[in-house]
Amino acid sequence: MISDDLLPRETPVQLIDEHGTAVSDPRYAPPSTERLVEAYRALVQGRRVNDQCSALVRQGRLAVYPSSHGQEACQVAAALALGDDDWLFPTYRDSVAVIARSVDPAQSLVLLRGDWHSGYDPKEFHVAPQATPLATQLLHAVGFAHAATLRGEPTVVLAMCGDGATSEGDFHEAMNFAAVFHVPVVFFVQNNEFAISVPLSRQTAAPSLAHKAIGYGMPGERVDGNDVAALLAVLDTAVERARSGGGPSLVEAHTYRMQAHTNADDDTRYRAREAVQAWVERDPLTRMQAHLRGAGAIDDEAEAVFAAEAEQVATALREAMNAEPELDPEDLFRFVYAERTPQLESQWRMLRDELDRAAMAGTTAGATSPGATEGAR
Amino acid sequence: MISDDLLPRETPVQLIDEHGTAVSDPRYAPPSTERLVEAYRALVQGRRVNDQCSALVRQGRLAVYPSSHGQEACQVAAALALGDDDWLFPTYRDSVAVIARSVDPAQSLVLLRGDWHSGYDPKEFHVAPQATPLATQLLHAVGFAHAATLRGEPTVVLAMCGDGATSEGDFHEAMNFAAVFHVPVVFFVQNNEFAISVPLSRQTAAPSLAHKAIGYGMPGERVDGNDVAALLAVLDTAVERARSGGGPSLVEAHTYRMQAHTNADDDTRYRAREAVQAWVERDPLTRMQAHLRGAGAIDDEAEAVFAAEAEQVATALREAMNAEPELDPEDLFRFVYAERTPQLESQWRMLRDELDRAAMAGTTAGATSPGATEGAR
Amino acid sequence: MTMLETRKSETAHPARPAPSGPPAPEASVLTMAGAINRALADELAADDSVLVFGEDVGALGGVFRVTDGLTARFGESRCFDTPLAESGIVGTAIGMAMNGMRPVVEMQFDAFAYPAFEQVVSHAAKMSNRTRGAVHLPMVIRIPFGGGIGGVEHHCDSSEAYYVHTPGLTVVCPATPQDAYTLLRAAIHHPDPVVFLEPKKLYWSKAPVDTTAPVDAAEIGRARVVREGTDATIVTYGASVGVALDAAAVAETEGRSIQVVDVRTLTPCDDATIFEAVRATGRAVVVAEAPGFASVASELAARIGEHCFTHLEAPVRRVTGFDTPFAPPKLERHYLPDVDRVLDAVDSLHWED
Amino acid sequence: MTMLETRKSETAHPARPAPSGPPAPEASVLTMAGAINRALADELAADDSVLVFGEDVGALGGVFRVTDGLTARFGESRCFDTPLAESGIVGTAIGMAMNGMRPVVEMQFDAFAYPAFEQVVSHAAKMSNRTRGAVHLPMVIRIPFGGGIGGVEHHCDSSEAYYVHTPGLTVVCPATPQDAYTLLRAAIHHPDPVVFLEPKKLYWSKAPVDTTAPVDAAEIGRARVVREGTDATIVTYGASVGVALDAAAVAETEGRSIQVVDVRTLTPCDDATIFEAVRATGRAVVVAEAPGFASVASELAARIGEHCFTHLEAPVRRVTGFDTPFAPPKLERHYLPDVDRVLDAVDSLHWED
Ligand SMILES: Cc1ncc(C[n+]2csc(CCOP(=O)(O)OP(=O)(O)O)c2C)c(N)n1
Ligand SMILES: Cc1ncc(C[n+]2csc(CCOP(=O)(O)OP(=O)(O)O)c2C)c(N)n1
Ligand SMILES: [Mg+2]
Ligand SMILES: [Mg+2]
Repeated sequence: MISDDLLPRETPVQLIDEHGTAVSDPRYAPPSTERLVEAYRALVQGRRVNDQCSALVRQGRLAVYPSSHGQEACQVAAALALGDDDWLFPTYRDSVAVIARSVDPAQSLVLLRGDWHSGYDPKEFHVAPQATPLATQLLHAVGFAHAATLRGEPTVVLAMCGDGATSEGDFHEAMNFAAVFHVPVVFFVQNNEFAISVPLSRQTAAPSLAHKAIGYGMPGERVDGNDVAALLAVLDTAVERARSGGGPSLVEAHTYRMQAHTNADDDTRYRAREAVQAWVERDPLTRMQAHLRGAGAIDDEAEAVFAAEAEQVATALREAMNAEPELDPEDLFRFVYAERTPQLESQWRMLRDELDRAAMAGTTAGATSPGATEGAR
Repeated sequence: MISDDLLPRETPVQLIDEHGTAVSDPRYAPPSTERLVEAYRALVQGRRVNDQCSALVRQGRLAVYPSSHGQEACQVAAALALGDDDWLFPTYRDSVAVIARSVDPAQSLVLLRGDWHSGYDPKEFHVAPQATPLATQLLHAVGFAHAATLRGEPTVVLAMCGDGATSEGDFHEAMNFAAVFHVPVVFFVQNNEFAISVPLSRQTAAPSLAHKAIGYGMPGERVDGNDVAALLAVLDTAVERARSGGGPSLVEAHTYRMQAHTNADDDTRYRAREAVQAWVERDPLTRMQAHLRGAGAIDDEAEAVFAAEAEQVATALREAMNAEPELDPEDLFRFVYAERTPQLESQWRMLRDELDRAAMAGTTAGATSPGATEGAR
Repeated sequence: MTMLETRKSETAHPARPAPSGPPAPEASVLTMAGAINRALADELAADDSVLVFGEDVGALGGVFRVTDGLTARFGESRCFDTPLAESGIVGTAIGMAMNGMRPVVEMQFDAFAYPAFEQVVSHAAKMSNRTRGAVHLPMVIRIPFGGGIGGVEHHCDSSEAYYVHTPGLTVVCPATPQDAYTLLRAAIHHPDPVVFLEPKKLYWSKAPVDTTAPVDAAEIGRARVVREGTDATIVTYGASVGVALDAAAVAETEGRSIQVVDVRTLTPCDDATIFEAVRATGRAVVVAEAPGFASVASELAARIGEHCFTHLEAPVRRVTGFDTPFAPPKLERHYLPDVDRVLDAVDSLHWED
Repeated sequence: MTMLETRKSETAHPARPAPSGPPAPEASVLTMAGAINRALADELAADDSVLVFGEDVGALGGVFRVTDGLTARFGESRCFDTPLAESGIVGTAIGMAMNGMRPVVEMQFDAFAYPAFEQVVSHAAKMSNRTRGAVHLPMVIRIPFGGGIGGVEHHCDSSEAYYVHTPGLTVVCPATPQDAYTLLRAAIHHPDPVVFLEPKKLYWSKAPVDTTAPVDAAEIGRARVVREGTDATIVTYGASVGVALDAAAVAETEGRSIQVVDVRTLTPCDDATIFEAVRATGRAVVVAEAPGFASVASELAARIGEHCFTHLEAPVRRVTGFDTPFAPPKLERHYLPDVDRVLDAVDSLHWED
């Protein structure tokens, strides 16, 4: 019966266990050691970026940061599973994946810093803008892949979302459109057990999120989300299936959000410290480190190189975030339409006039606070 | 593994085959002959109502009618599976089910006749207004059932939708909310193979619609939608599960839309006559008739009684539809809010004033055609 | 359900010539539905990246037959049916537009576009702005809108206010077969998302349509005076243009000269044409089917009030749908702005002064 | 993502006394968030059919802490988290209201209410009308709205125009902690669906709140003059009320006496109070954060223009958000109507005449 192929396994695919020991799997061969070293390097960098960003928030240089600390294996695998011409459709939490797709970290943080709504050119990096409205980007991913298919291009699209986002109607519609049109999309759900404060048990009563796949006629797979080897193996397979005309699939990664939803969140209100603590042992970095050390693939020297590289990225990021970019208020009107409408032109003239008057009155450029107002008038 | 219980069978449950022969089933006992006779009687009436309504459309007495001709077994079973205190949440195509819940046929047709948006008091019959925006009513059903559960009432809610409607986001959200809150709802999908012109294969790539259930953690079942015995058995079980705290379930009935989507539709554009013809043999009425005749449960006399009853209903319906009810334009303003707002009051005054002037000018009540205008001024 | 009273409407709405001058010799007489079909076909033929999809647009040709024959002519990959999910339709159209296509999607009826609201408002409207213009979305969302066809609940909404209020959208509404053709082609060429509102009531209205003129991007954003007049100006769009013209004809018999402006593009608004027209007469009535509160009619009245203040002899009057849900078929004639109601509004324009 | 700059806002918005007279002796000083929390608690305590649900409203107490402590006090069955699906939240609330409950649901941010749009517009707004009043839906949809908190994209929309344009909805917007308390209780008692818009910027503004007065249903639909003045009238609501009062204070130092009307209920609109206020001064400015095109501000301007025409010395001016997507945090100060912009509008009211 067809459905059996579509159901996920009872336990998530794992290729390297929590102690770094390889586990053999009947279906998935482990990635090459070379690839794992590359992944580990990206993990180290991803962790460093996450922690740097959290620090920047504490210092007030970044408005908000939804950290993927603890989920770096998912982030890295999502980026590495794709070829250069493939596209990634990430969410607000996927900055590390975006950076791993070689977007400049500072550009990737433009949204969270508050300078603009997105900071990189999607077409340059083949990375869609990080999506905030949950699950909406999954449909964009499906349409994007559909367009590629219609033109006969081999593009594969990997679309990310969280466990909470699977409850949205758009998740359903995206899965269904993808399956009906048989388009090359890999739906990659990072099940980190929480949607802000809401635990998975309040999100679904399903045996697993991957069990949703059969309802669309696509295969679902579950994978240890803190095992970058397993993630790479499973995502590689899914990407390969998609590329070779095998259609979409759903991959659910079991991981855990180690920090609060964002810096603004207080996760002590809804989860016990011990629950979080239990996942420290499953950390994706220490596990891969132990494995690669055990395999003799990395040594102190290699680690020092990786750490130094990561530190460089962090330093560059810090510096970029400490510089205060000159923002142009006219930008508010520049990109709403390809051609500025007469209404927007006149609204900009009004603002420019205000700014000119404020400048003449010696106040700083920009609309002014009530106190400064009187002077300006 | 839990999931096995949640998957539907490979073939739909059938208790009486196309020739009227009983088929034994490992899980579902056949309903009592008494119940089947009652169902047959309702089938005869439902068919008569469907055909009467189609005739009324041809005669211009009804604006539009989406017929459930061929789907009467589903309609009847949905109504009979519920107790008096249970609630039905039907769609535009489910007039026969609504009538089988003892709503006056003429009242049930108010929407389709164009007099008002709905014609019966939902609270009197425990039937929600027939829903037009697809899948939206499924959420109402879930909330309704949730409220009952919170108050400790034993209400079960049966919510209907078509195969096409399962593609909407609201279907997904309703299934998920129902499962997470474990509420007593039976989702009853009439898979009639078409959503207007779009065939099932364009709606889903899933092995069956019932395979969606496992993705929410509820059981899914498939049933022959033209076998009222199987439908009753399966729906009874689902209703009983819901009532006894077993939570929601999804029942997919395999049936066929024998006529065009509505009278306004031209189904020759998208399906072959032979495809339709093939389903004539699976007609829900002839099958049950053969079965009950074979079992000696009905005879010519009983059939004549049923036919006469159905004819009475049709006659009453015809008469009601031929009478032109007096519609009150003030109704436009009466029910928008519990208390009429000052704005609506002044808008009504404007309309009333127009009507008064038109009446004085001797034209018929109501806003007037351009020709009549001049006279009225 | 799909309520198709095409037969009814076919006769109810007399042909009215396209207001853009005398038809070219090449012009053929088309219904508005036919003109839209022709525009789609011409764009599908001209540009491989144009795609048409939605519910029942394939074999059936759409419930209004607007896409009739397109799948047969251009194949399943250019014009196709989707699963029944409007957010899915608009959301995937966004993805297609991100990837070089020019999707033209159909919402079956206005109220059935609401499930797509988040995709329209939070993405279609904002993607260009979000990406600093790096990602434009050249897509068209066709929405049959308005009443006048005896449709049941949810089949006659006038939802334009929701779209015009949303920055980033361009909202277009033709009132003639010619404009339907001209504006739809321009909309498909437009670099930004266009909500293209098709007055259902006019689908079977007929007029000569010139399909030979080159596509003119500037047609979007251009209002048009469709009847000259000196005493008062009616500003309107869509199916109400016909009502306004009928009212103007009646007013003429009463000695009043009424100018009629067809707005054509709701956003961006052609202030210049509208203000000039109103200033010339000093009196204005805005007519639209939608509920009046916070509507396009409100905006037109407010702008005219603000920018033509010193020219106005009377308050700007609005004739709109009531602030109630759309009427059931049998009461719809009371709901829709009609000639009488427009004339009453004209009468109220402080003529005694 | 959830962008919570509560610390920032906490200090930015000085307390402003409730305009409804001197606080009763029982009044305690509450933030607006606290006042809403109190109203919810008081209603949960008073009426078993009141339920509170939405995303993160349970253990977390909502991302703005508005539902803080309600689950602990009233239990999981009275205040609970739902799966993450807004159409699901509103759709099930409709079903609950059909079955005797009075659900109060929270949309986490304004833009995240859009997935529920169809349920709001096609059902919540129309159920009573559809059923000839047989089925009323006493439900409240709470939506934190507007900017001023440095929120990123999708977290600062002002979406009121979409709701006020929809017949069947009642739309309420408090500007003070007292009104938040008073109006929310009235909204929960209201027989029809109420969209309750909570200005995010004011969540941490503090003022004395009297929680002892009996619930007064008539508070809904009642505007209020919150500052007397004789030269011009500012008509506004929500967070802009504070801007208007600040502008009026500055104007006073310049010798101009500005009246300020807080509309409080956007639909139904309290024409009587608004028109009386405008007629008294002969000049009007409407202030609101939302993009101006086809907005609440348009409606107010259009109505005032129509009904106060002969009293107006100058065109009604609108000070609104630009017709662009909401600005990113670092540019938001340019986007939002501020004191200067309001004063410029006042300056333009033809004083030379
Ligand atoms: C449509 C929509 N509703 C609500 C929100 C507010 N919100 C932001 S993140 C979030 C939780 C998301 O959880 P999940 O999908 O599991 O992703 P995670 O944050 O765990 O990565 C919520 C409710 C949103 N961004 N979009
Ligand atoms: C949200 C929404 N979108 C579109 C429509 C228009 N429409 C009415 S019926 C229909 C097909 C429904 O198919 P299905 O769910 O299979 O039910 P059936 O008509 O076969 O009973 C469509 C597209 C609608 N009513 N609601
Ligand atoms: Mg999560
Ligand atoms: Mg169907």
